[in-house]
Amino acid sequence: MLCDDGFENVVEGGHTTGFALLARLPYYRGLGLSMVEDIAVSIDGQAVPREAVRLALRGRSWSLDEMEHCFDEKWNFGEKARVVIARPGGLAPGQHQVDLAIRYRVSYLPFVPTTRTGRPLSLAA
Amino acid sequence: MLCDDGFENVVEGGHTTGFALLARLPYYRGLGLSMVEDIAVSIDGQAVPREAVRLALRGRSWSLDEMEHCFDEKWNFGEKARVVIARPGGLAPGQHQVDLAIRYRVSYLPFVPTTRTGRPLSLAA
Amino acid sequence: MSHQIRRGVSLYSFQNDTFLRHMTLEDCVRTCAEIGALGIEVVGEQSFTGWPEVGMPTAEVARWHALMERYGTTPVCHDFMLDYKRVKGQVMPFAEQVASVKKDIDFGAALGMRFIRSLVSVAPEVLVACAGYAEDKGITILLEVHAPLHFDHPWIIRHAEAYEQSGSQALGFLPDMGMFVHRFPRVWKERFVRNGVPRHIADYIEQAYQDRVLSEYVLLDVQQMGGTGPAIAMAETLRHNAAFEPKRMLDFMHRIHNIHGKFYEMTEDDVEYSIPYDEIVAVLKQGGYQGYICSEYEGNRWIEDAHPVQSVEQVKRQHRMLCRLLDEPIPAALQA
Amino acid sequence: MSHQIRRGVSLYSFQNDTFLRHMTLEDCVRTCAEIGALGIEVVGEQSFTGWPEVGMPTAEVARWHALMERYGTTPVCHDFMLDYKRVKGQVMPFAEQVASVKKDIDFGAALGMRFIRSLVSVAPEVLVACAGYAEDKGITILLEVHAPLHFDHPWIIRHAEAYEQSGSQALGFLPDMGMFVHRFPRVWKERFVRNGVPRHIADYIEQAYQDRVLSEYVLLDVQQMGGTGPAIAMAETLRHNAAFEPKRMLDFMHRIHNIHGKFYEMTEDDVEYSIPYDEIVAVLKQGGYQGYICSEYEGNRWIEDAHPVQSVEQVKRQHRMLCRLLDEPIPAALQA
Ligand SMILES: [Mn+2]
Ligand SMILES: [Mn+2]
Repeated sequence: MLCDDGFENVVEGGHTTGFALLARLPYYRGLGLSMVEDIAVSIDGQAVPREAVRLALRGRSWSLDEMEHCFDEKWNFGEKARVVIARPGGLAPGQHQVDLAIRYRVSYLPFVPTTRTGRPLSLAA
Repeated sequence: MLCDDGFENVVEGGHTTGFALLARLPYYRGLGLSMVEDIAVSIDGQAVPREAVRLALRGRSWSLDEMEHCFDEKWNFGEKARVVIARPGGLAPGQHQVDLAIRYRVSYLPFVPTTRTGRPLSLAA
Repeated sequence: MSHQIRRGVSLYSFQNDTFLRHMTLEDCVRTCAEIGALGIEVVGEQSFTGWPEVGMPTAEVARWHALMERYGTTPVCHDFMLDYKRVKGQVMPFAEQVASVKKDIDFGAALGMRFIRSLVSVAPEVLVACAGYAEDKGITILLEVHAPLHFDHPWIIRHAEAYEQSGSQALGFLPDMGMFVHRFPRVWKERFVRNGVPRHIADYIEQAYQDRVLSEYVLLDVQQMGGTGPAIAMAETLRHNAAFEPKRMLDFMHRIHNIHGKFYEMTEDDVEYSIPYDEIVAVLKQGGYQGYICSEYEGNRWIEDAHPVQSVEQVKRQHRMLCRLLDEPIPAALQA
Repeated sequence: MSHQIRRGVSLYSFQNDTFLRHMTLEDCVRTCAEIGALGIEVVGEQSFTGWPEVGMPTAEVARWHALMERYGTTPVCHDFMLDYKRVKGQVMPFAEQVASVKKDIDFGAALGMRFIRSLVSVAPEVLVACAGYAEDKGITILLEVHAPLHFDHPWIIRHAEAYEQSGSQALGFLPDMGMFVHRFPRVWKERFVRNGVPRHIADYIEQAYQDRVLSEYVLLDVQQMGGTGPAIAMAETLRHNAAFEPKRMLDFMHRIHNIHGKFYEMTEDDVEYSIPYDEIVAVLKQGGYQGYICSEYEGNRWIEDAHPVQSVEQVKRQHRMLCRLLDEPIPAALQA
């Protein structure tokens, strides 16, 4: 679900605008983005605000709210998506505790599952 | 479950040692006393301590704890039992809000039911 | 189609009246005899005092036989309880359970019953261990197959296999027609509404039951509709009841010796609002069932908060229906 | 006894390997062909990208046919999802559900499948409305009968009645053998113990399952034993699974066209620890079932926290068992 690779700061036009990590949807099939309800990230125990999170797939990206209305794209099975968090200055290099919780709506389940994971990841220098 | 009649002070040897009310077990059959786990009484919103409550049937009586080990008597179906509460001086005459909750252990139920009732009763002068 | 199905009543049906002492045991037996329901079933610990804790109520047993004599009624079944949690925090040891059941066999025999009813949660080994004793006393022990259980539930399959292996004919089943609730009972719905369930949620649950939706889905939907407390309790009933098929009795018919004619509401035109008795009686005829259908009115607890309980009228309506389904002439006492 | 039951695999069984990109679609198809499991079933939204949101993955479909050609395998079933909660807070209107299923019929047909699998929560009216369209495309829609549902559950009875009434042969059932869990799976129990369930409570639940005790009773007992969180979750599995009887498939066999050979753990001696496949295959033979048994390994999620997942080895063990039960010679790739 949370990948070791791809945990790095995001630099745009010389400015570090945030950081990113790679994640896979913990589910046995791909899911339309409208049904991925939440991607909750916390860094070193600090929850990242929902508005700061974007999902990037094959050149396109959406905020969590935008995903709710996206019916023409899906997070494919086992596909590594880039989760981009806006944070001026990004993160200090070195190890950070990364916690991730993905909630997704599955029509045939009599509950809305949330899958959590977390471990220390080292930020690519 | 809670009867209108029989709500009166208990006088023994000239002393008012408490008060009593009549109650029926809210169940479609009689039950061995060992399975009547609790008879919780409150008067005018005030809970009566467990130790102050006794159940009287056909000339015998038991504290709630004694009932737990009584295997030779039962509270029969629809039988009015006398619930006696020890309280020096008893209750002032007139109307009192009486609340009653009986918890009883029924082997074949996957839960332990408690049945509650309550209403104003007037104490016999 | 000729059949050997007879009409009876479990005095459990009059629990509201006997609890409040508006009817005596004799009133109950007379009422049944008048409407031609000659089979009488009792919950022993309801219709008699002191049993089993205090012992055999000998005087009351004698009176019982006098009543059977006077009204020409037939003892059918003593529904016993086996309180295996009699001692707090313990489960009654196997040997004591067997001894307890044997006492109820004695009581059933003393009352002249053919059957005693075991509640469904009793382990098959306990009943099998009592089979010989029951045979000697002319008693057959019947396990009540009651919602949420049904004839295809592994627990019932386990009992059925144990009975076949035992080789004894003194073990059987007593299906309760509450297994075949094909429509959400009106008296349940109205009680839940009075308990505070919003009408639109109650309608939703009723329709979901009609659509046979899996209970877990209904529970999620009701929560998402903002349902709390009473609304959740109403949705939870779908975990307990489901519209199973009467024809599933056919595979077990050779072991079925009594029927609980459970019902919640007989309408003015003598139809049970939610249980398909036409289908049920057809299956019993098809399976060659020989025995009684004993009325088990249980609507009282659903309406007593708001309406007078009319157990006798409800039982009369059910027996008018049964006369029709069993091709029997309607006795005078049942003429509308 | 001769029979026409063939071996297949749902690539769902290799989900651990394809998720982590340790196996490609071609690896999966080759593995199946080598062990003589020539029927290939897929979860469309697992084995292909973009479907249905982005549209028909034409290139991947072409590659699929090339693989079928190269390995001599046969497309059997496309398991589709019908996300009727695609829009948050809404249930997809009837007409849109029908249109959505028709798109999956197109996809199944494009893949050369004979069947597409509907999840059990889809309303029968939706499938009946698609029956004509399916027939035109040479597709039969199969409702997966999956625990906690079973062939005597009213929801499945309602589907069966709707199919008979429709008069169409393009509607049927796909039973998942997870309905017939006759022993509490060892991999479940060990996972729950690793999750924190005290050993004595886990043993109690395993024995209660063996004794076929009604789930509600087990839940109460576990609570009274001080069980919390994981222990309650373990007891809750008894609400979901129960040891229903394989022979209950016989009444519906004329509508059963594919089988999910669900399994959690194949032991060293090629036996499924908790599902009675000998009984299942005997019933399929007795009922004259013609079609595939497609392996559905689901043990991975129960062991991945502590053990390496060996999906291919597990599937091989199941197919050695199936060869034995289907009286087939063991192919070289399956020789121990
Ligand atoms: Mn009953
Ligand atoms: Mn399946």
